[in-house]
Amino acid sequence: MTETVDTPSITFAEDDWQGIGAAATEDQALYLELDGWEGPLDLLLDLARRQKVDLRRISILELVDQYLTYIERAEALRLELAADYLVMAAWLAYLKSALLLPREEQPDPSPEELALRLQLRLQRLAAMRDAAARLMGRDRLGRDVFARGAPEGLRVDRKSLWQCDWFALVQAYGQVKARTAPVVHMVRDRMVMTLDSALSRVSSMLGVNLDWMELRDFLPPHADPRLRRSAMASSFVAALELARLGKAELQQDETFGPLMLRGIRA
Amino acid sequence: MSRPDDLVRAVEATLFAATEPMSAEAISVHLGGAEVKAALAELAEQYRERGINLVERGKRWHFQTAPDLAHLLRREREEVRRLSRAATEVLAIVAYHEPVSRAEIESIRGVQTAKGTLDVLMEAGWVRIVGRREVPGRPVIYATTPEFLTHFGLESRRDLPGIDELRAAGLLDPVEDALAEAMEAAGGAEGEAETQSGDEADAD
Amino acid sequence: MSRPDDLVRAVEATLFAATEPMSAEAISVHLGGAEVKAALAELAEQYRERGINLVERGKRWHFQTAPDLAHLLRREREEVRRLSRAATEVLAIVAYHEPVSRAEIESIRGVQTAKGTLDVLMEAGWVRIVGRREVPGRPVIYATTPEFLTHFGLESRRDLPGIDELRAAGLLDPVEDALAEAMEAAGGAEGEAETQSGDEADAD
Repeated sequence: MTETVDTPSITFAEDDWQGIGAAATEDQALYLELDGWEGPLDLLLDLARRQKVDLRRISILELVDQYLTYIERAEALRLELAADYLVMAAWLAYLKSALLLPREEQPDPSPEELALRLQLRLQRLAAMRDAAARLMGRDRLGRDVFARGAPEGLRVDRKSLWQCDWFALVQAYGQVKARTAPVVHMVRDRMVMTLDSALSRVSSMLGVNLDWMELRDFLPPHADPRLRRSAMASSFVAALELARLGKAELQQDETFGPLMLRGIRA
Repeated sequence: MSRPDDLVRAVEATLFAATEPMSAEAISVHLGGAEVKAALAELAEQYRERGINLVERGKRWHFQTAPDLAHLLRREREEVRRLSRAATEVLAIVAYHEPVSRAEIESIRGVQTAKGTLDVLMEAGWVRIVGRREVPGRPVIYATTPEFLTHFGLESRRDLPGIDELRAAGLLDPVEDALAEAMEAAGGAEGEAETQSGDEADAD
Repeated sequence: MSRPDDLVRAVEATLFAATEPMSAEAISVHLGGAEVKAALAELAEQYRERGINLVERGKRWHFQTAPDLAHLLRREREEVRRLSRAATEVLAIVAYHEPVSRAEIESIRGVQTAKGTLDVLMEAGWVRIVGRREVPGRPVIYATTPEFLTHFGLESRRDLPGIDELRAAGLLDPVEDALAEAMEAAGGAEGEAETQSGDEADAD
């Protein structure tokens, strides 16, 4: 084990982590638990811990070799490996070859940087795993310390103090009355020709003329346009009525064409 | 304050965490057969004048709030709340037409009235049930209370303005819904807002 | 124990009866606005060595049994949920790094975090969403809750085990920051981070 100084760090003591693989000393047992790792970083951390050195002094080359060996053997045992384990294996193989290259042929980023990055990630994961273990080991409420079993409870009864004033009250009543009062529709005074006057006008005009006449010719001449509309409607109904009574006949050659009207002599 | 001995501490913690009062025997069993009577007596004495007491009831022990502090367990908080528009309308109808049944209120308002609305008015102390109408179904009939008159500063119900006066004051003019709502919103801004939209919403 | 003054008794009774931890402010409101900080400090001291203690967790106070009595009380009470390893790791990462996004959690763990993992922690009431990070995608960010502090017996996040050391060692900084620093310090030669040396962590 590495020489340690008097500051905290993130290495694992051998007995402080009961995670997967801790008891698996035989390779075989380890492989069968490959599923148990949460991804390649997890497996790498476990392997790193087996080097039993401070994570900051770990041999990345050795770690890479161990990882690649495991993956190879897992493949030999025909264990199905998740893709990310294989991706990591390929990347580590690349890292290894780069680390072994002569210095002047090194690519960018440098293999040292890549190795350091991996190391830093392992340190951080280890730190959090350690922190989690320490957190779980605290005196936890409901497990180690207990709250009162049967608290009486504090009840706060909210009592409403209702507010309303005179005006609001009276206004509300006014609104109810206004809303529910019977509605009266005022119809504006309009110039109209009643059906009765149209009937007498049309029938008297038919009496003096036996030729076909267009309905329009029965309307009062020079009438106000509004009266004219009313007269047209009334005269049309009057014409229908006269036809029904057998006093007139109607003819229209085309839709919307002029409506022709002729009296029938009794 | 000195540290109590371990047995006293154990009994104290056990009773504190227990969900039910425990007999001395049950505590003893829980603590591996220790003799706990003396510890219970000591604890009871230590807690005698505190905000919580250790008491024995029917041979079973438990902690409870000191009797003189029982009022702390249940407090009332008063909140000023403005009456909703629906409730105000119902109150006005009761005031103008009393005694009146709920069905009559609804026919005057022209909308259904939630049961809760009348409850609110009764909770406020302004409306009460004064009997039943002797018609089929014997519906309950409501009227206003003396507190209602007091709150609204009225000598009697006759002080309420009549229809003609309301008309003269413009209070019978139809108010656009939007305007009514705007007034409602503006009024509701002060105090606890009773959010509602439209006539059917009732105070809960 | 001697008879405490009335305010101390009232605070004592209130916290004893409360079903949830209470902040000093909430206690004060419950007691009609009394200044309770001194009373809380006095109570905490009075209960320091007893079988039950008054503790502050995330600015909220509650009574709980003394930790050294755990063995007496634990028995039939395995109510605490068992967290998966993934969930404990995620919880630790959130607690030590908060506020933190899911992507940041995943970059530390090196694996995707199952949807259920954060849900479990949120359901337990220990983690909550506290907003969004103002970066592209506006990811949701997570942090711990007062209930987390209560459950794990932490007065505040500063009490998280080893957090000062982790921070000093740069282990709570992103890899990128540490990388830049280390490359600079070591000239990129050995790839050895000479930030802080350390010894074995003693996690028990």
